Amino acid sequence: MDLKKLLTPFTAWGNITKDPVTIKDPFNERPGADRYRGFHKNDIDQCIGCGTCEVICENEAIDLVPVSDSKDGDSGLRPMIDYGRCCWCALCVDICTTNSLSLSNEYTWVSTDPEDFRFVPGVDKKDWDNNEKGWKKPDNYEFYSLKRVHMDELSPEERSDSFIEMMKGYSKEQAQQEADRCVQCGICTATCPAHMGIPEYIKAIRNDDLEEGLRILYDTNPLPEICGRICTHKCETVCSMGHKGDPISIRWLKRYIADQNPSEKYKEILEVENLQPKGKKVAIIGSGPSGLSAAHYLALMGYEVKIFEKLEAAGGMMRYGIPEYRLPYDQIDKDIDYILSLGVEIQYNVTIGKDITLDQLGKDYDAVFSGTGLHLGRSTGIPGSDNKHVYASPDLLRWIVEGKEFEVPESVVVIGGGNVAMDITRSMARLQMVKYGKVQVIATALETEENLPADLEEVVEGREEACIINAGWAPVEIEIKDGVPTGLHVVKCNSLFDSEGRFNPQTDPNVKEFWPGTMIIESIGQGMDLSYISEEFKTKLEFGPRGRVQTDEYFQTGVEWFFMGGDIIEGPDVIHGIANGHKAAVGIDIMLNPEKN
Amino acid sequence: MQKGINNLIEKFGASDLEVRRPGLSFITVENTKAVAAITHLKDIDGYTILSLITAVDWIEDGIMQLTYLLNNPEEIAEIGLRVMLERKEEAGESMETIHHLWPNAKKWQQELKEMFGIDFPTSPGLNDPFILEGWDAAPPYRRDFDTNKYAEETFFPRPGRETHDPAEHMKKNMYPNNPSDYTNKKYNPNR
Amino acid sequence: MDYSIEKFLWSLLGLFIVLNWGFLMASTMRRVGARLAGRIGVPMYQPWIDLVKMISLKTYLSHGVMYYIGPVFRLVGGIGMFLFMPILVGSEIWSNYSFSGDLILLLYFQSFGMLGMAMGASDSGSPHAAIGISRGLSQFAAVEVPMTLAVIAIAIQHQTFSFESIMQAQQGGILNWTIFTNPLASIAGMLAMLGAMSHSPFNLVKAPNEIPIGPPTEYHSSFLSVLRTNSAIIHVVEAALFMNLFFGGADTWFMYIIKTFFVYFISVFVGTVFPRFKIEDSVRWFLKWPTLIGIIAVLVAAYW
Amino acid sequence: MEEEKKDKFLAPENEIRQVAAPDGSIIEVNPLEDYFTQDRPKPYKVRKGPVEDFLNWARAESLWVLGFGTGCGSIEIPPLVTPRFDMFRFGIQMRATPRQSNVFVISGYLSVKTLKRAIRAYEQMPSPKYIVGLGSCTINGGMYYDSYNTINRLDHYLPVDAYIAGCMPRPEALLHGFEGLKKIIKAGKGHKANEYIENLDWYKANQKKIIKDWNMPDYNW
Amino acid sequence: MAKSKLFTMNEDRSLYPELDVNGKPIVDLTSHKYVKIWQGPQHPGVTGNMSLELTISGDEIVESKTHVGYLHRAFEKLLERRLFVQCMPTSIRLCVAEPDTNEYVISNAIEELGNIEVPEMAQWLRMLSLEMARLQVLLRQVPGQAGTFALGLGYQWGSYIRDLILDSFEELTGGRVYHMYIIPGGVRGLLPDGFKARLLEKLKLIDEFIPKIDKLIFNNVVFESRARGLAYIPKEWVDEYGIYGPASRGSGVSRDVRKTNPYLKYDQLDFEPFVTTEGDVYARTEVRRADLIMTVDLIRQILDKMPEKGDIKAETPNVLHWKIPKGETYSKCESSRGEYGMYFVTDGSAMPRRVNLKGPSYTHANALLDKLLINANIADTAAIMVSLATCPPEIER
Repeated sequence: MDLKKLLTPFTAWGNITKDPVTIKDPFNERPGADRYRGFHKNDIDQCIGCGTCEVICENEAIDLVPVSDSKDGDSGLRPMIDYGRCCWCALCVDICTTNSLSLSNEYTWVSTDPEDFRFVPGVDKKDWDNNEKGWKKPDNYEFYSLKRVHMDELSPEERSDSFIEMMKGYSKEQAQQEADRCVQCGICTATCPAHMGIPEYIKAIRNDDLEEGLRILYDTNPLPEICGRICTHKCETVCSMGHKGDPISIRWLKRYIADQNPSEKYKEILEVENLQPKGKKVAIIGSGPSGLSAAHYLALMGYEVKIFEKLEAAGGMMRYGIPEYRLPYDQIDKDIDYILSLGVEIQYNVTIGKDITLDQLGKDYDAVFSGTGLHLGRSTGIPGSDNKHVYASPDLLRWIVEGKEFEVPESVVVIGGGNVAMDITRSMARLQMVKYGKVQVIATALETEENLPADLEEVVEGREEACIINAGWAPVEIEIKDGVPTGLHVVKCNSLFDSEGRFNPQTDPNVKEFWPGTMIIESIGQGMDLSYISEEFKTKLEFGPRGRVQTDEYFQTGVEWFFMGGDIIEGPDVIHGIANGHKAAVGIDIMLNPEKN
Repeated sequence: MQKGINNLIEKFGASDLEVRRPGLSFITVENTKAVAAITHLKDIDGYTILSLITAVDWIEDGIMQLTYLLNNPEEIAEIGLRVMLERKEEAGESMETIHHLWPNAKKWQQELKEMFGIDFPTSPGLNDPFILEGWDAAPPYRRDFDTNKYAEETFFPRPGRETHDPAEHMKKNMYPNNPSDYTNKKYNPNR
Repeated sequence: MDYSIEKFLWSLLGLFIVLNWGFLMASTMRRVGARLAGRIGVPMYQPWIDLVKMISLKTYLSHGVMYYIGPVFRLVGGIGMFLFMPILVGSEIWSNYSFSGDLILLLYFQSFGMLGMAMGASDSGSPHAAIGISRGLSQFAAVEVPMTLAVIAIAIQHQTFSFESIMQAQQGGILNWTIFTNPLASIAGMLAMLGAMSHSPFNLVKAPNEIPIGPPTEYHSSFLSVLRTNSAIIHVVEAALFMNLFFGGADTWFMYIIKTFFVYFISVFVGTVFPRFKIEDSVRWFLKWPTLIGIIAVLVAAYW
Repeated sequence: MEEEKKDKFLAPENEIRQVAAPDGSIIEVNPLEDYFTQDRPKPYKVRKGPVEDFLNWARAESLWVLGFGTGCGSIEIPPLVTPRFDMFRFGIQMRATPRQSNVFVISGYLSVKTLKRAIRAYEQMPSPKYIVGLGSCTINGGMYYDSYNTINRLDHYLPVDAYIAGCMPRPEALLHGFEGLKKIIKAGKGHKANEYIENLDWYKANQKKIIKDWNMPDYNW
Repeated sequence: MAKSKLFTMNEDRSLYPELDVNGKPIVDLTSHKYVKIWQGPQHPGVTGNMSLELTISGDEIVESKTHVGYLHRAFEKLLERRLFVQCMPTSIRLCVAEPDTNEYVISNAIEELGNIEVPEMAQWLRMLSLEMARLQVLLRQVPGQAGTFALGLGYQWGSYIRDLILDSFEELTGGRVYHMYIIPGGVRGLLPDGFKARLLEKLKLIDEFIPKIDKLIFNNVVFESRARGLAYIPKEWVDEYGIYGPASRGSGVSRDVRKTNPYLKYDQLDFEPFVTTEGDVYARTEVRRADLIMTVDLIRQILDKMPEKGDIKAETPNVLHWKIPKGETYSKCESSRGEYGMYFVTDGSAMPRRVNLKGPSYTHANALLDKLLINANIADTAAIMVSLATCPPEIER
């Protein structure tokens, strides 16, 4: 026996002099660390109820329960967490699209009732709601890419003098990469006027099943090529990914699906070979988006559809209101040709009210849908706006499409900050570039830079093309010299709406500017032309504010067989028109087949 | 490493070589030659450690893959030997035992028998219960056994939970009459 | 011997004091051990709460008659040891029922409880209890040898088997204590005490690492409270036994408490820093060094 | 069919067999009936009054926890008996045998195989006894809600007095849980053991539904 | 004590029941010579929730059989219905004592098959968390070995320091036991402010702790007499039984994945695993003690060499629909118990096809433990199990 080894262990008794290291008050002394993953907190104002947390939770611990009304960009649902499932991994926090969810550093919850352990963070008040510490998503750490995949486009130099389509479209890799960013929450679907199955078709892109994608598109939207280019993409404004990063390029992804499917295979893909004719006829006035959409769905239901178009080509505003560099004509034709291939007839150069009366149409057909759109340019009414060199943008745009000759001046001023204003601005810039090799177009908008109604990329691209876009100026007077405008006087506009939200621009007359230009284009909105409806007929219709005809949910007017939709009812934009046309088609079917419903 | 693989290919007709990284390769051997190949690897090529035996159920292809992972501590190399068995509907695939090569192999084989239903005739204690107790359903690791379904049927999940899909919920609240429901379901029999 | 009620009551009072001192000592020792580890440890009053709680628990278990009697035997062993050993030296009131041969009786009583426990535990049917008991008995047998040798050596030295006489002989100064007058026997006795106290390294009987708790595995509620009571008594009494034999006994309750504490502390002092022996090692150990010293002590006492 | 199934899982030592008695006669032994009691347990009487309050106080201040780590939660038990958290000072101690424990900490998930042992250990504990469910798994299956081998709701098989949320609960949360349990006991509400006995049929039916080889007596005294 | 004698004792069964052809002992329980007892699952002496079926004669074990499955949660099945990122919280619960190795092996497998390059900073942080995890295990295990012989003092001291290390984990990762720090593509956060200094301060406690346990445990005559010669593993068994980590290094075979297959940035660290040839419980404890010192040193090196800043996570596909092409791999690392590996098969879907975890306990606790326990004293079972570091959840998963 080793004596040393017998005695050394006794040195442990030296510890008797040391005080205990025990935590004296274990309930308060040691709060969770700054990053501790304790109980959940949720900033419910920030949360949009996208449900991504529910999807990522591997324990199925999260349920979405309704706590408020649904509205655009907010489902009204909030996560309810079951602490009988949760494992506090905080994946839900890391993936949260709005950064609203976080964990506190509180960690004690004792209860006798197992049913207690469910709560909606943020809604059910808890002690730890105001706890600053706890797990938050670290910086430089994402579960998905926040950056939108860049779409190739023509450079400003290449595009500034041509009407060739500037956005080149996504390649397969780019589209899949962009589609990969989607968290498939479906918040966008409610906001889309046509309620397109956006997450579904994005999923189809991820799975590289573009035929399925096309089928999903045609469920709700018979003009995907067009919408894929010029849609106002309200969906992207509510996209849950837009809270932390760039929203998904939903519009470009739609375009990708439509572009990749050859038109000759459409019928096969969409399985529309055997349509059952119903033997009833529907007339459609106007071949704009709403008319085409109504025609498509009616044709699918087996109706005999005939479209009456005033102009020489179909497409309405899509063809005549949108410059070619944004929406090439062959793409319009692709969508329209497919619809016509379903058996839809179209008659051009027919003006209702002139060539054929509406009442006659009502007699000849079982139902009539009118989607005549907004073709009249509105005027600002400022001094000098009645000059003949002051144009309305719809007319100019139509002339450009029709190839009508008109004089392209060296300097142009555009009044308006919306997308149409940008279209005409950039079209004029191109024409100037062709003619003079330089650009001098000034667009002036009432709204401030941040609130410009036009899409941001339109503004950015316009500026790249050397257009000058001045935001926050109110037009005062068009200076006329020798019957020709020389420019526009503007004053600074400080605010647009008063405290009650009414349109009431406040200007500062002391800050003045003068934009020179020999052509002034007014592009502050369009008006409708209901001249084709006879006064007698009008008495049967009900008119609401701003001269719009009142319709029911299915766009049926006071006259049973007469349906109206599109820009004249809602809008103005393509996607509303499509949605209206679709719904009107359903309404027509309900009206014509009451026994089925 | 290369020597062992060459031997496998030349002597035992191994195929489908997949080099995952330097020092780790996977290769397929016919099941009749597998035990001979493993013995060769152990006794001659220096793969003296059996890292694991496991199975992968390729139910779509009708294949039950057995993987023997062998380690050569001298050359610092690992070979994953894949043996493809024909998958049977009701379990009961059969493979030769290797418990004589490593004493631990019998435990793996016992586990495979229990969890996958793969039979290793003559392996000692093969039918003794290992992990499960009183199990009377299908071998649970086979792909056709649905653990979630089994759990829900057996273990009384706590009731009272209801979730809402955001898109569906918004549709219900904001646009209950979606025209596409109408056009899809009622009028297009092809959908 | 005096069999009056008065005597009985005094003994009962002594038992009560010893019992509470036992509890207090147990929690104190646990606190000392805890402090060594850096902990605070159980509250001082924990043993009493435990006792009340154990009594308050319901029982509906039966393992047979011996199972019931086991703890009683054990308690009888403990109380018997207490009763037949004088508490304070030279005090008539606190002399308990000591008589001239009480040392012999005490050695017997030491094993009495153990045997009772053995019967009760083996009736409980738990194999762990049976293993624990077989270990306990073999270790006890081994401990008895040096213990008895030490007692014999002291008996020879003082020519008596009476506690009172041995204690009296040690009075009058610290150097009269057996530990100084007969160091060899004391060493053998103290080493045996380590075994008797059932502290590490000789606590394989109760080794919770392999046989949960050992003999009392099946005992619970009031049975366990009886065992707990007994262990409180027996720790003090065992300590008192060695105090009486080697450390001169106690002439006041204060000295009694101080000395028993220190004697008991010796076993804790050793036990805290050593792992436990396997049973064969401990038997071998007791039959080796302590026994050898004991034999020498006897020889020295007899022939010197 | 039912009989057949039962036999399939009967362990050899529990099979009915013939043994020779000391006098040489051959007798048949059915271990499950002869070696264990099949009597139904009876609930104990819950009294009221100051004495009972005092006893409840003692029960609360002396919690003896059974050292049975049923799941991963048991990793946080050692910190409780070591210097940092030291639960001894709150009168909580570990015991190695169910007979001497009155608190059973179900530390997390219970596999079916462990549940069988846990039931056995629980039934061997003297009443009044308490169960503390640790972590999500005991409440609603937690992490393993979809596993074929772990139970989802502990309260279907054993009566639970207090649940502690967490996965893993921190040691402090455990101490909180014990504090909560103490409050329950002191308030005289810690009689779930009686609830178990009163609803024994329901509990047993639930238990037998998932424990396929029920080769143990219905109640382990 | 002569170990060769003990070695032969294991082989010599002449005193004990004969074996039949299958290697099963012929034990007649009615002979009253043998008793069958179960250790576990409710038993303080087994490591975790497992049980040993022991046939004993006196205090000597004649036959032993390991029973597992009490902790079977069917991880491998559950992972087949989890997305890749969802595998993380589930898989770390495979082994509660040292979850970080699980985090690493599964992340590494996913990254390898999904072709993700982990940023350098994340690799250093991963290494730090792995070493801290090893540290906290060893702080329990080294003194815990003495605890199995009922010397709990060192364990109490070690546990205290372990709690402090867990505090550091909480600061770094937000979790005390389950850290969820390593994630496919990187890690979940940089070091918090002042973390380095605080951790280094705690490491100093370990410097003081080691001499203390040296005196208490390694210079303890009773510990030595019990641990020396106990459960001797000859060198030849290492390959045959699949023995890894400290258990193999205690028998003179140096196996350390950090050296043989350097992963992360281990090739930039300076360390040499301790090897001894004794092969008994004492040797394995010594190896673990040396590992403890080495781990402290490694953490210091990592903190020293680690860059200050950097990316913590590589860009991965959106985790909600991350699909990995068909492939298989075996990803491994060195845990405190030895080589810890995961066989990972993907089939092109968003979920793994098959995951098989191989921890050293699988081989340690099954055939090896059964063999080592024969002729051992039942008082030594706990010590033998702890010396092999058997961890039941990684056996049955």
